[in-house]
Amino acid sequence: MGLFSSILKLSRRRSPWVYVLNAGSCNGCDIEIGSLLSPRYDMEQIGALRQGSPKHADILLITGPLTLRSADAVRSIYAQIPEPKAVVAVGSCPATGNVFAGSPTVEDGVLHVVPVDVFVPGCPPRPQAILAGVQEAAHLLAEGKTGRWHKEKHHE
Amino acid sequence: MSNGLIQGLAAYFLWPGLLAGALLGWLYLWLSRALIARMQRRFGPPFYQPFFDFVKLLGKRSMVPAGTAPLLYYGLPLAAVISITLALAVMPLPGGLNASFTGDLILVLYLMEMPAFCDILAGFASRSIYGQVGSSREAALILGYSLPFIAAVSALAIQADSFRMVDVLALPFGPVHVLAAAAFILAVPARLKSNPFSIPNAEQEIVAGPHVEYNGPALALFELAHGLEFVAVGALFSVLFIPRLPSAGLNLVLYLAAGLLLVLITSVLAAATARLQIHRAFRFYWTWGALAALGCVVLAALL
Amino acid sequence: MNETLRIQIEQIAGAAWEQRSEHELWLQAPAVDVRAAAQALLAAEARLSTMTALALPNGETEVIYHWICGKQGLHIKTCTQGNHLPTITPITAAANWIEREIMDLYAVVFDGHPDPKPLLRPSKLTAGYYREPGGAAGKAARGEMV
Amino acid sequence: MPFRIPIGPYHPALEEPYKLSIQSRGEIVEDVTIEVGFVHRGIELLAQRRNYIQDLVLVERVCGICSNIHTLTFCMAAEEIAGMQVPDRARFIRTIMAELERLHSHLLWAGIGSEDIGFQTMFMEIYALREQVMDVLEAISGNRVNYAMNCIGGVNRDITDPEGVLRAVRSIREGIQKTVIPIFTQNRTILGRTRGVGILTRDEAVTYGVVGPIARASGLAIDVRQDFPYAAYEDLGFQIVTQDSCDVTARVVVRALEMLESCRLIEKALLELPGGPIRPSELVTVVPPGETMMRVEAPRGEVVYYLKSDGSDTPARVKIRTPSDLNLPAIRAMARGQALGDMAIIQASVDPCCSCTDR
Repeated sequence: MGLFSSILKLSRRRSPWVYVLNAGSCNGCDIEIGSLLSPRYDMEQIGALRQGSPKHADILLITGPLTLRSADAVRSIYAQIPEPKAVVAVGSCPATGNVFAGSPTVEDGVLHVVPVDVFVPGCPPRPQAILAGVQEAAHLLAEGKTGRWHKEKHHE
Repeated sequence: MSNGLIQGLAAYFLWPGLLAGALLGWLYLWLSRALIARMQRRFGPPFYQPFFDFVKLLGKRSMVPAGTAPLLYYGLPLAAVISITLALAVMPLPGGLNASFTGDLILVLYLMEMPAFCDILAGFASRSIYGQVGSSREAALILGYSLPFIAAVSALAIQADSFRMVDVLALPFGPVHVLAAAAFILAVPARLKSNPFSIPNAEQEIVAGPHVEYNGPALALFELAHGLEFVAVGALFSVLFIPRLPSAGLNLVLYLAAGLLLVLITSVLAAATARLQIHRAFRFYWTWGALAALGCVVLAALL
Repeated sequence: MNETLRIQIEQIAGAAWEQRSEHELWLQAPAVDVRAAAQALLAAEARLSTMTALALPNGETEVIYHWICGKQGLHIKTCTQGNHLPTITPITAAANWIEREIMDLYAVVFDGHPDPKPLLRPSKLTAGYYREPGGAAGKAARGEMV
Repeated sequence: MPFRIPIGPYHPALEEPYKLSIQSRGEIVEDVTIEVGFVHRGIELLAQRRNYIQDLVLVERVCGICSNIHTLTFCMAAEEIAGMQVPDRARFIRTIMAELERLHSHLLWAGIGSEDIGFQTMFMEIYALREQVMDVLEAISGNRVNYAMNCIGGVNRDITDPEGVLRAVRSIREGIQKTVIPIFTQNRTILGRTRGVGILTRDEAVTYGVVGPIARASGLAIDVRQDFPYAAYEDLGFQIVTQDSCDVTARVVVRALEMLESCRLIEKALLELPGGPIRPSELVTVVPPGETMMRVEAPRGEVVYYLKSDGSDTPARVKIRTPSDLNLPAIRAMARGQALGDMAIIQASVDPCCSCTDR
């Protein structure tokens, strides 16, 4: 079992399949995630694939400030990803609300809805930064350290 | 007695069955992805990628979708892997079992069709509308590509006057081989659901098609079955169309070369095309596929 | 834009055009029959560009119908009666979403709209959440620094 | 047997969340209903709580794809109320930025369109070309997305190296001529997927009031750059592109040819770039009382801003009407009677932008 678990650890780090969820983004972050597929950034090099179904994914990329109408979808899609899973908040919006903070149609931040493992700040962040965020999340997956914000909140 | 059993188990689990098939399947899957990436001026995934994807999926906690019987959910991908491995094990490959019997060719054809049937059932069992549309598309596609595929195999069987693979293998190379090989290759991209026939799993239309509700270990088994299908198609191609040489080593090289050739053809085609609509794919197989089928069967009957 | 159409709309609106720039005509017409105006404009191959709603201090809503006729922009300003206006969606499909949006954001009711479902409004909010005065006066009303 | 297939709000064919409920019989689409509002952030409301400088940052984030157009229209509306003249050099730089943005947006669309018909290699080819446009935008503005170029009365940054930009744009034009145009107008698999698909007749286009490339692909010669010229379009001589076949092919061809026109406009603007200042010497923070309506041609069609000022530093009302607001409902007219497998490319041919529509 020791051998299998160490191979499993390596596999989790080398095979991050992502699902991208636009939770009210202006598209800025989404087109930079789209650029990751292009030959210049080619995220398949690190084994990353963009999946169409959350059931096939390991990492949830969330963009946008979480509009009221998308919050339930975020919860449901997060629940559909099989364990172990990680969440990467791409851009400043999910972290702080960015310029949309204070709007009546926007939630107060993504952490109220799902546990975030990696924040990638920027408006929008550069593709390299997003890729680094995905790699960090894959590393946390391999180490079994995802969902820590959530767990800390529950221990309080 | 037990010697035969050990040989059988070895053929099933080691060579040319599960272990060798899985390793070769991963190699082919990687090669296909890497070739497509290179044609798109990308690097593509590292060599070990399909293996790591498989292990990672095995290590995920699976969620059986509500309304699907767990037996069906795990049974279908397992059945796909078991049957395609059996097809590999009974093929007269260099270093294989070579336990030839009458009608083994027909058995292989049925066994190779199993993963597709399991896919279709999985799609319908998933109770997802995407899965159901994917399944009905796959069923329609089978009706299309089976025509040239079965005709290619039958043409050689007619010529050999036998449905034993060793008899077909012993046929002297002739014009029927050329035409039948063409019909066979015509059917390969659709069999492997690669572009332009990636219709049942068209991501932009129906997400992941029949596999949409599958996750974790069950999805890993389906992916493994897909890799094994790649290998089985290559193996059958080498059995049918590559003449055997006296040296076992050379035969082995030829067997691998046949598989690589099919990977190359499907990858180039996949990189150069857009996805067809299902009715166009169907029409393609019922015109060009039918012509090739008719051609090789008539030629085989005449010669 | 032809002269007869201009006069026709003026008659429907009971007001005269005001020229803001070479291409833009504005009309202050609180009592305009928006349906008759829409029919006349559509007959002249004008298209509805959009509608703007503004909350008025008296609780009513100012609605501006922005039309384009060739190279001429036509802006007809009207006012709701008890926050009601007749719909023009059956006359031009382009008004469908625009009217639904104003219903969500400003709680104006477009009488006779064929499909008055919320367009943008999340179910947690009640209609009219944009009815907040803007500008310097709005800041004072919101209790912010002017 | 009729059944309903939902596409979205979160689906791989959709760049953004919105929901198409397709009612279909077998593989034939009978009707669709469209739901939006998933990206509704209340920008108009926020804009009338904040001052003009803050609003520039806010409206830039109406849409990450056509961000520059939104600040441009907002600034032009404020300038019109204030009766300000924009320096010539700023007008030209604004035109160059607007056309570069159109190039990047159309290439983005072409990439997603290729992906939607399963042509991954074409997607890669186009995205590689698009990176060159992003490089130019970054060289001029310092950013890949959200350029922060416009201010009330002019532009924030100068083009310091027009020759370098000119060289880059020429190489992009060659790329478009060599790969994008031949593939989209001659490739058999692409034509097979687009010709005669998703028809929007001229009459339907008028009824739905569609704008931009969708209208021009249905034979309507409407383009703000021609009908209400702004920035430097009158100086540069704009040529409208239209097609009459009303199908997805027409929309593809209109966008492909528009990219060439954009390249031509950028090249001419760079060659004729006038000297002088790029913005007024003092920052404009207050706009005199008044109201106006401003139109600008975004990549997806006409963007309309209504701006009302009460003479303070905060606008009294900002109304934003984006092209997708009118184009999205027209998907319904295009979808009826089409094959289910074509729905992805039909909806993509509209180039729907939900962050614009919902705001």
